[in-house]
Amino acid sequence: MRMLEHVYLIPLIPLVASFIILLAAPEDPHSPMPLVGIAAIGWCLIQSVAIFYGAVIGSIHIPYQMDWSWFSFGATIGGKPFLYDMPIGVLIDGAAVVMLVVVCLVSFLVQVYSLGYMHGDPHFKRYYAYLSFFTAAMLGLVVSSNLLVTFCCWELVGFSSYILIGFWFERAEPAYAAKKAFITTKLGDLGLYVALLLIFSLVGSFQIPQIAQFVAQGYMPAGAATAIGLGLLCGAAGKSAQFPLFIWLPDAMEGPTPVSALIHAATMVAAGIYLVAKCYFIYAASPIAMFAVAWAGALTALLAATMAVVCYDIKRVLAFSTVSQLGFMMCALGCWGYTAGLFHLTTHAAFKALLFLCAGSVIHAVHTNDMRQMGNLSKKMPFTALATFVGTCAITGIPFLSGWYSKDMILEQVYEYDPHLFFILALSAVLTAFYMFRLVFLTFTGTERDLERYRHAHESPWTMTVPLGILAALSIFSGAYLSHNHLFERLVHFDPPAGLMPRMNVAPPGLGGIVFAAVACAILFSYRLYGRHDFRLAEDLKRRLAPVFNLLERRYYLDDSFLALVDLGDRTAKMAFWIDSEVIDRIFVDGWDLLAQLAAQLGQLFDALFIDRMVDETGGLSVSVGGALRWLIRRGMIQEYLLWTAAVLSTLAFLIAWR
Amino acid sequence: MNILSIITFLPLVGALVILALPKEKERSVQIVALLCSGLSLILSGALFFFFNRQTADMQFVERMPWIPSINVQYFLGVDGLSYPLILLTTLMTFVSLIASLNIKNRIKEYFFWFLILEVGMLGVFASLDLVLFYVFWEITLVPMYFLIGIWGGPKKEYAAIKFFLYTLTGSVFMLLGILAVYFKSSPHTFDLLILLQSHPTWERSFQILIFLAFYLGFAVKVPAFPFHTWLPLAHVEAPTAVSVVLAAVLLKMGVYGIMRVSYGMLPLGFQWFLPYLVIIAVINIIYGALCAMAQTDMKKMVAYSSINHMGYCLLGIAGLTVTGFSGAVLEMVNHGLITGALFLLVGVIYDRTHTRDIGAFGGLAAKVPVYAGLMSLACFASLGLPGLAGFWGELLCFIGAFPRWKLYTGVSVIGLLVTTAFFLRMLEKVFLGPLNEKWKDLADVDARELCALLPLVALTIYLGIYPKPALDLINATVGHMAGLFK
Amino acid sequence: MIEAIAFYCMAAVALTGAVMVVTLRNTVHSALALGLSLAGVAGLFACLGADFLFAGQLLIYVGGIAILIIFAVMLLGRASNLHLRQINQQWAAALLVCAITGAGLWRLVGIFRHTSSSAPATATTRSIGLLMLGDYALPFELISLVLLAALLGAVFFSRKDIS
Amino acid sequence: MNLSLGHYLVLGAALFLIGLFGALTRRNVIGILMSIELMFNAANINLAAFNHYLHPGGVTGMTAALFVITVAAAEVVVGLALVLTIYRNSATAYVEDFHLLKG
Repeated sequence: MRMLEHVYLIPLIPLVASFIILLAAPEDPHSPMPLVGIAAIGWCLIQSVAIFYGAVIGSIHIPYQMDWSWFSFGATIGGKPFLYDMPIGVLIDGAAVVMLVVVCLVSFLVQVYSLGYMHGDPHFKRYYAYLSFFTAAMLGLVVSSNLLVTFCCWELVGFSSYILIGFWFERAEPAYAAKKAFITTKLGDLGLYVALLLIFSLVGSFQIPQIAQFVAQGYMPAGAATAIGLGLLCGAAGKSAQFPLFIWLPDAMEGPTPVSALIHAATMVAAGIYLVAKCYFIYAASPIAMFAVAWAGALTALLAATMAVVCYDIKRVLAFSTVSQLGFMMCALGCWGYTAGLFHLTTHAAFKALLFLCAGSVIHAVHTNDMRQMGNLSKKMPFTALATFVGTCAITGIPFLSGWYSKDMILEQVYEYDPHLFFILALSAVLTAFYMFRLVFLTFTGTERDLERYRHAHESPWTMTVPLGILAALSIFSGAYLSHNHLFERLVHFDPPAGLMPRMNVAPPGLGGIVFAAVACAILFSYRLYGRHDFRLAEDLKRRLAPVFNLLERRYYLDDSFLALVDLGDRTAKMAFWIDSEVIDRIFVDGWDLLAQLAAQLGQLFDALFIDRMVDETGGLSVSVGGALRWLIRRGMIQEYLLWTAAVLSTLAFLIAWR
Repeated sequence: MNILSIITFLPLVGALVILALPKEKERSVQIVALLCSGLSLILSGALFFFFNRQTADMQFVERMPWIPSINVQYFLGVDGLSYPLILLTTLMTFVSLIASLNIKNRIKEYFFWFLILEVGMLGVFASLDLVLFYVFWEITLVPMYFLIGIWGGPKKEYAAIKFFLYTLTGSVFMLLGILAVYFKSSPHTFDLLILLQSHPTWERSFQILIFLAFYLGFAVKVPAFPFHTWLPLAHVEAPTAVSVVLAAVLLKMGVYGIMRVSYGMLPLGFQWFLPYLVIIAVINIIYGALCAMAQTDMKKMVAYSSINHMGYCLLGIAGLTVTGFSGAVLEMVNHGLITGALFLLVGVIYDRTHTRDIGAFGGLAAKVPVYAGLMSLACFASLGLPGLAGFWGELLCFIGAFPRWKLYTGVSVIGLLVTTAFFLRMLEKVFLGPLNEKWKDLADVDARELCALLPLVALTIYLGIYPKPALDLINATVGHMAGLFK
Repeated sequence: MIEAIAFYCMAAVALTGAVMVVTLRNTVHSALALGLSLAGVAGLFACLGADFLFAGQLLIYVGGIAILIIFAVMLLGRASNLHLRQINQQWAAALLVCAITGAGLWRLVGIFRHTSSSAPATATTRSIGLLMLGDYALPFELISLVLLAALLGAVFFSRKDIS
Repeated sequence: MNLSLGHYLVLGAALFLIGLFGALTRRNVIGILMSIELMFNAANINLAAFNHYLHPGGVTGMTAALFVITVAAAEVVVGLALVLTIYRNSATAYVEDFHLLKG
């Protein structure tokens, strides 16, 4: 119990570490400062594991909540003004306990791994500062009891993602990718922002328990719940790279690979899933929002899996695979599979981090991302190859590995809720098996296609392989451990309010067996296409299905749509500025001129009429009009000034006299 | 002599001393200017500890007759609405004066006008008599005209005269409004506090008419669409420090006027105008952001982003809730700090490269890491990253406006996206990517610039993490103000 | 009765002269007409019983200024070429302005339409002298300064070597 | 037929208007100067007339008229000197040709 009293230190210590690293020492490729970051996150890891253990054996009572006053501002809810005391605090429930372990563990391993991977980088120290900052923000997101604080941390992890993707900013691509990632997620965040506004305007609080209570007592109108749910989904779709906002994630692979493993595979992209889980009570109150979550997830899972099939960049394949797996989780959440979704999140964190770190190890060895230039690397780096194989088996769902437990749970849950979704997910699972084994075959077996690179390839140093080993062990055993005696389910579960249980189909026995059979076929097919030395069949297939391949390689034209959208924004901006400088400014600046000219025209007209009556024969109308025109536009004439003065004065005199 | 009078007129003393100094003693001129504005800053900072946060009444009041025959008073006082702005004014002026130490020509006149400008700005926020208010309001015009017109860029004359004409036209209407309420009140008075009490006896049509007159005066200053076109030009042509003060303080005078005078004195007129005000706010937010996105000149971009941010203030006010008012005041302070920093930073790079064209740079982060870090921080603060000051003001404005204007608020959230887009694009083009070889000898920020920037950056971070000190100042007053419509 | 006849005669002289001043083409003729008009005004002063003013008008205006102007016109010589228009093109507007002014003045004059005086005219020279050296001593001195300044200015401006 | 103050004032007004018209329309500078003299005279008539009718026995108005005459004399002297100078420099006496005020 005492442990939880200081749980607020878990986000704070990496934060402090980050600032110490950034400010306390000069930039140096061999700076010892990273050890500070590793020590900080190591401490957090120990704490989190202890909390997890305590929660498992029951010595820690969850949910645990603790709040401190932060600041206060006046607010009005339903016409009643009051001083809202904004709290900042921690809320540790089962999901948070699990997430703490996941984040701390992956973060710790990635930081150790980076010692080898980023060795000698000119901004070595700054890299660790950024990583620590990210970890702090992510942990803050996990433990926060206040939805607004969660949102703040949410934005901050986005910011860390921005600076880490753009870490090698000297090249143009990472800079562009960083910007794209931030803006795309921001687009989703708009929905989240509005959802927060809506929540506050209804509930008058950002505290998650209070909002939950508000919903539970039935005060929340169904329409509002739907709107909030959809808004949250928008945010989650941005952060967790769901359809159609997943376009930023493949580009984000421009960042250093450990960053991809930490942020864009294991933790940050899971934040969207976690947010939906955290606000699950709102979805429970709105079937429409729930439905949207399920379908968004299923669509994402399928689309991303198909795109991964044609991709040759090793990191992008993994990125698409991440998107696809996140779709699985989202879909599970949308089918009342709260436990299943978070379970998959947990196991996925382990094996996806593993896969990314393996990819990093490969890239570190051959200095390319392109799988067509690899091949037969298992000879050179057997440990990495083995680890990759383990990860691949886990993600594919080979029985008794971690992925099998969680994926099976999801598929069963989804079948019970809606068989259509089940078929989509099953198809995605089959595709997953295909493209993951394709990755393994292309990279580690067959013939070496680029001899130069092959010759330089080598196994990575121990700082990199040890984290691989730990993650591989976790990928194998964590599923079994967590599902033993329903350990995970006891820890992480959601009790729907009475009378709100949805319709349920009964999953036929042997469902998992059928799916596994299909998966096995996919693996064999993959072996047939890519496992041997010649790829003629694959090339042949590609030629026959050219339009499909083209569509997939262009990523369903979503990137182009994004560019078109940006272009549209640019055009709108240009138009707005044109209006500003050519219309509005003109109206006000040239307006006076215009008015003066108008007056002049009127005067000219008047003169013409006036003179028409008065003019003598010799003068003539034209001369007078011309003269009038001339005196209207001449400048510098004393008598003209005199005339105006006299005119004004005489008019004044006239007005005074005849008042 | 009351503390507020001392704060307000200390810069005037400085200006007079500078006037007496010979032209050649440039160093003494600078020292006197810094000393006086610094003293003013310290005194106004000291008020922070004596300021009563529990009451909505005016504090540190000083009142004496000025022109008794028409009942004009010398009447100063502050509350939670004006005190943060006074603090902002003294801080930003001091910072700007530090930033102006690199002015080379006509130093004596420059600092003289700058101190006079500070007197005007402080007076506007402190005065509680409409005539006094108007006098100070007009006082700010003249120094600004000269500061832009003499020390400005290539089109300085045009910019200065445009600025002058716009604001003058606006304030003429305001004068009409002041006279109208004077003759409407009985007994005739310019006392703002009395006028704030006497509106229930004024009929709606009168309030609407007078509201429009005041609004014209304030809207030009805010600047609210469509009276905003003087702003980008004035900013682009003005010297750095003047831009800082212009964005950080002078724009706030408009919002302050709307909150203090238009809203408090003419609630029925305000209520009538509310639907239009919210539309103007939304236009300011989205249109300002879009215009900023179309810019290639960094300074102009920041100038348009100011229009965008003032839109948040207007939106908060239009929400007519205590949250919205808090948000508007907080946003004023935060925007002052952040945009001040942004203008200073743009000035830094302009001093070195003599260009502000976004496309002319590239990859500077490798060359000037401190500068890049500060600029990124300011940009992210401006686009509303949580943990930096800009976020809270925006959030409270949105929260405040949302219950009444759900659709408009929802639409204006798009402004956040556009703001993000143009700031990130600027960061990408200027600092990231391959280094433009032309700038390979660029120097990082020096000590003087750092001195000017650090207070702003520190406050931005501090208020971003812990906005309580600022909000505590505001809460009581805005709570009282929002009670007007109960 | 005799006063009325005198008034109308003098008025006719003054107005005719004035009209000629502004309408005649030849500037020399204009200047001569000015002298005529000024003399008419002097006569009007006499009608009003302002003897000193009458004398001053004749001496300074008719004898001094009008002659000075004639001299000046003659000095300019070629400038008074007769083939040119002497009235500029804004005459219509000027006429309008004059009409408006006239209308205003008409209204003001109307206030005094029936104000008449029965007081006999007395000699004024002595009173003026006393006033100028008494209450108005300071303006008197100042106006002498003005005259001196004008004199010096005229001399300065009309020096030959000024460029 | 008694003369009233109105008669004199109408006369003064007429003289003034003629002078005003001339000042606004004469192209020759000397013409303008002469027109201005006419306006001075109109004012003097008014002064004298007011003095006579409203303040019989007093001389204040006449004194003022004397001052006006003096100022007019000074003005015409300086004016003519200026005209001569300009004429010597640019050989013109026409107002349109004086562009010194043109921005």
